[in-house]
Amino acid sequence: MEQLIDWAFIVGHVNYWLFIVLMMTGLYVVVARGNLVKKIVGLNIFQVSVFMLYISIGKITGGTAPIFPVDLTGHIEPDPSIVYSNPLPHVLILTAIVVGIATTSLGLALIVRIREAYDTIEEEDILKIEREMTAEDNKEYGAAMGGRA
Amino acid sequence: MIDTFPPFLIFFIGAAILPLIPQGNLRSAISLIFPVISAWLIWTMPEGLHLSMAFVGLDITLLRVDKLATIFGLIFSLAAFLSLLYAWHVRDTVQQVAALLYAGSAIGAVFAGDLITLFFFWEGTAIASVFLIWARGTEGAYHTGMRYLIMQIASGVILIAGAALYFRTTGNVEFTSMSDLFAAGDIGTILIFFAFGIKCAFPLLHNWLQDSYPAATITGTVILSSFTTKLAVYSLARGFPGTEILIYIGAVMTLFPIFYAVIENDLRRVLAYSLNNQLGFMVVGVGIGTELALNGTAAHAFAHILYKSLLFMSVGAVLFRTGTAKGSELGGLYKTMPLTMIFCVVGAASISAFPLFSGFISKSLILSAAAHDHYYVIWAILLFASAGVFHHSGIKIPYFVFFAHDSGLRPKEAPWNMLLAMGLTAFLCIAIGAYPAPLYSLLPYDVDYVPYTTTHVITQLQLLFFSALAFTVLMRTGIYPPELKSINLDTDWTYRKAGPSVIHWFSWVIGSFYTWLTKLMSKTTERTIKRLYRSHGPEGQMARSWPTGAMVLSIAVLLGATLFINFLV
Amino acid sequence: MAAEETHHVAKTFMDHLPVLQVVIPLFAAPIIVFIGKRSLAWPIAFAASAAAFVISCILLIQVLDGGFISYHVGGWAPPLGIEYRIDAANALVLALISGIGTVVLPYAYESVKAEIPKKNHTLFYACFMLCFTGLLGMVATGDAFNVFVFLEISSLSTYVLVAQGANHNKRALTAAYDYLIMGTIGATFFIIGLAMLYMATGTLNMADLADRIADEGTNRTIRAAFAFIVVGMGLKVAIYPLHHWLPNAYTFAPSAVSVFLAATATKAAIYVLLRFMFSVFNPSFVFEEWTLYIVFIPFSLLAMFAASFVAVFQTNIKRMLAYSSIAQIGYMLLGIAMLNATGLSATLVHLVNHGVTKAALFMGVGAMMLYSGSAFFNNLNGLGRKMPLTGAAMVASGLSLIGVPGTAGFISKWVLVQAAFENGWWIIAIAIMLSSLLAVIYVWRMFEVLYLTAPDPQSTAKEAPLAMLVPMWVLAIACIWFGFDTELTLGSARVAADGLLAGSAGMAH
Amino acid sequence: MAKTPKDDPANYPALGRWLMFLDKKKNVDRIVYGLYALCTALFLADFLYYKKVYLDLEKFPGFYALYGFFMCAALVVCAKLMRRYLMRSEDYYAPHDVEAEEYPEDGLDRESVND
Repeated sequence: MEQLIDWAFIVGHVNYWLFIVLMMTGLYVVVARGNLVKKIVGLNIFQVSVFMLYISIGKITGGTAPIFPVDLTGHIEPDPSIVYSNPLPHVLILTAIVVGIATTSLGLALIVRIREAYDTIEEEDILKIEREMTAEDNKEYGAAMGGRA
Repeated sequence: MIDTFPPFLIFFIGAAILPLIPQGNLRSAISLIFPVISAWLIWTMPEGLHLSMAFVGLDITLLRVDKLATIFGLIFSLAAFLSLLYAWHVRDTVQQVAALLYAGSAIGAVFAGDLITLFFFWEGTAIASVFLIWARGTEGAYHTGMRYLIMQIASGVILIAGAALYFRTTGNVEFTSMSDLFAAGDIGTILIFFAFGIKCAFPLLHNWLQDSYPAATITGTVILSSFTTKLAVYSLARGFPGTEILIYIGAVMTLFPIFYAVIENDLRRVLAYSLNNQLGFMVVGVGIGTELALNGTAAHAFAHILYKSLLFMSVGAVLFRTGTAKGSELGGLYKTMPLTMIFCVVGAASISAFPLFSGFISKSLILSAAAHDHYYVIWAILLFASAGVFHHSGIKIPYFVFFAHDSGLRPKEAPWNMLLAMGLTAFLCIAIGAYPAPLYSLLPYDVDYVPYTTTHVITQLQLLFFSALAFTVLMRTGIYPPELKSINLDTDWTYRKAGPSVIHWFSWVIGSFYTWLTKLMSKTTERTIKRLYRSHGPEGQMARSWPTGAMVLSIAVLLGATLFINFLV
Repeated sequence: MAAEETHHVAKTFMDHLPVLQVVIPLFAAPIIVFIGKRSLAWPIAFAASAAAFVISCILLIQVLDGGFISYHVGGWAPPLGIEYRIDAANALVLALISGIGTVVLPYAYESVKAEIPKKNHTLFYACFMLCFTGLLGMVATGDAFNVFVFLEISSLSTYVLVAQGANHNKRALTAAYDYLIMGTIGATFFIIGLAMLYMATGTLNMADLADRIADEGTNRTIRAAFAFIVVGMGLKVAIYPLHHWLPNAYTFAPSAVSVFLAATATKAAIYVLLRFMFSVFNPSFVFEEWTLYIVFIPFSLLAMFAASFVAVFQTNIKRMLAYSSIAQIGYMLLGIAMLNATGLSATLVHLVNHGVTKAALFMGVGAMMLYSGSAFFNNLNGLGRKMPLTGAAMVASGLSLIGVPGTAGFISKWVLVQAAFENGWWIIAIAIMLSSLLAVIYVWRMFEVLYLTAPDPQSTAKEAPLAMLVPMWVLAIACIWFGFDTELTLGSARVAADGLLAGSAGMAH
Repeated sequence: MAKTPKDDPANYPALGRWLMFLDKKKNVDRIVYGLYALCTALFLADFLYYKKVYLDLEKFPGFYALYGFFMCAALVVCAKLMRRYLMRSEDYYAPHDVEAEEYPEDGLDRESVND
């Protein structure tokens, strides 16, 4: 390769780069943010990156919407010169989008319940409460088991 | 169909229906039926392989009938009958069911045509028999039972491991002679040998026997003494005939227990040691492996089960009436328990191989086989062991229980069922000794051995009476060690004392090292310790729920690793 | 339901079975919600799951000779249309899932009454049906994307089911939340993998994928796809470092849900993993072998020991069982990593045996929790004596968990050890035995608590209700039964393993 | 020895009463002398018949007799020496070890001792 940087390769794969950036951003938010809602947001970004990946791979250069021209009688006239985009990934990702919405809403509903139960949606506080619960259980029930095994 | 009905199933069916019958004489009577049916089934079963099937891709044969299996099956049924008669008075469902399951498993193992079936029954005998120990209900019996169970289960685990390897080598699990493979150093067969060895109480593996038999209930000991070790002898005779190392193992087995038996105070333990010694004779017979020797092993096992049960029964009857089986606390019982005394003497005469008693016509087969194959040193050891047996089982047991100094105990004679069981057994001991032809006809190979020759009778009498002379002289001169309230160390010391103390020592060393280390660390950084506690404490890292982020991170890391591997190769 | 036109001239009811067993519970869920009557919810759910069980049994019998059934949904021929493809491997898993579902429902009837507020009962059963549908669907389908859809159906409903435990302990909520985040990421990884496969081959039908990958050989896209799919599905399987969602989810979920999840959820995921590794990708690919050797073996060994040790030290019996599940999953992955027919059949047979065993154990704990209120060992003291039948069922299944001969657990471990020997992996075989010893310790602790400690004098415990006892004993007897009669489990597992190892050839049309 | 009804020889079984002659020192001595005589006779018998044996060693007159006597004596002496090293109190392993425990009362049928 004579060039140090293959610009054509980079520009030609821009949809993949964006996908990777979005995916990493999403994952990072899930990992780094302690707020449960923010985690859900991160998860959303992560999922959206996948939607983008799917949509972009269905696209064919110069392709048009995959709708066959139909004349008034309903007869299909296929024209081999027309290039169509691949509809399948788009259809698939519709399903994934629905799944994503369901996940988000369920996650948010859970957060509401967690807020009611723990009075916080900061993961650190929740973990602290849970550790205290574990420690209490351990104090109450641990002794009997400690001596054995 | 009926002629191939597996005899062990009779016992299992019996164990299932026995608890449904009201406790009492009726139940005891019904329990006696099962060994009779089993013996009849065994007697009528045609030779050959029956009930073969495929299991997990292995060829399994539930019933393999030949003469070697039949003689063991018959004596096991007979022993079960006598023991159950002896235990007529017992009103404990656990013991009754355990006894039937135990006898059934032993008989099932004897007829097992493959190692997998053998394994199932092998463990069956272990699990069923431990309840006979636990049934005594004391804390000591519980711990002893645990130790016994561990040894027995270990033997089974080793057996199944060996069977798996054997299957890898040969492609089948047929239970047949493995002597050639063993001689070639095949690891699977060595494991199987070892498993048999544990159950057969090889030297250094023997201690479970002396540990557990005296701990069981009165009737439990009688039942225990019949099956487990003889099953092991059968397995050795089946799997390793003619394996030379067995001769030396057997010789050592005959030898060392007699020393222990002389100084042991608990008479049931004395009998356990002499049981070990008698097993040695059989193991030597298996090791020689000639037709004469294997006949000797089978005949000796047959005779041995009877007279050993008889001895355990008579000591058990004394224990039943007096609450002790210690030589130091017994004596002079002949006045009130004369019948028990006579039966005990019959058992003693049989184990000592007096002419006209059963030991005489079985033990001599093995001694002759040893001499015939030019194992002179072994022969001399066996001869010494025979004299020694007479010494501790033949003289010591009856003498210290029924004669010696008067202990002042005046117990009632044993109950009728015990007397009947002992009487029947004693009758069989004498009948076999006086007229050995029927027993010889049961043996796996044809017999052309004549036990009653002038030379044999006179030399045997010389050996025995001069041993008695030695006893008398030593007794009268006061050299003979008195019966003392004590126990003697045996190999169980290694795991009951040495093991724990070594572990204690180690834990002390490691513990103090750890304390030293933590102290050192606390001096350097208190923070490190806090962190250590947090990760290793009761709510330690391994068991704690991770924050979600950390979980996700672990996914990412694993994905990275997998991708890396995939692109690398 | 339109039928496929070309292959079958006359469509009979029997021909629709592959799809019916997924569709019946799928429709049961909305029906339960629309009818909305609490009294009818349970009967409908039970009828649907029983129907699914019957269908899966019929299917299993049909494919036991090593053949397969291909069903074209909506009459669209594959690879474009969605195909349901039943062979011995997934018929076995289908039978397990639908069987456990059918057995769990009678149990749930009592346990749900005790643990979940009345107003939620209808929705609980609807969710249960959805979860059931999802698991059946992801196993039955032959279309890779369809796997994802059903995976999400089952996962979403599982999160809801786990969260129902909040009534009892609020930590169920965070457990469900964690599970949701992890599950979504796993599933998303899985569809990223699918996207890559689609990019490389242009198809999503598994059989077609297999053919094309076999034709084209490997490239980076396919390798990356493999990694994403393995890790994504591995998360659902709870492969060792990805297991952190599992203990909390199993511990805090309602008893009936714990039973169902422990017996089926991870098992269905393992099946999908198997399907992709052996049918779609070719196991002779070097990268796949290396992934198995470098990732699977160390982690499954780690799981077998680390998780078992954690189980030994637990104070809560449900948590102990959860960690033991992680360890047992280690065995199954090990069987896969052996890459031979014996190992694969060990995995499949352990999948069924462990499912049955764990379900019985969780049922026993759930029944005891009715009286003890918690699953901490201290609160279960002596309950085995007060609830003899429940206790006995737990002993039987506990022995199976250890792998005592004569129980189902022994069969799978025996086959697994045989597989290790076949490869000459002595150390692995020894490791399997050693880790079984750890199982002895934690199961023994359970026995000790149940039988050898004195019961609390104030305890009001009595024998569990019949509706709980019968399912428990059905499973406990199955634990013993499968230890002796191995024709059904090991037999079909062998057929299935041979089919899977035949690779893409087994998927050919 | 306490003279309780149970100790009364009249209450012994007939066989036991008959065996009471063993209580007398004189009778025991007689038995012992009988044993000496029997041993001498057996020793001498070795010269009176054709010994059919495998080993030359066995042909030695009175081989079995001497072997039996000396080996047994050696056995007892060795065992007695072993006691020095092996003997421990009954509580050696544990205070409730099997040997040290009384036999459980309910496992006994002792009515004859106490009444």
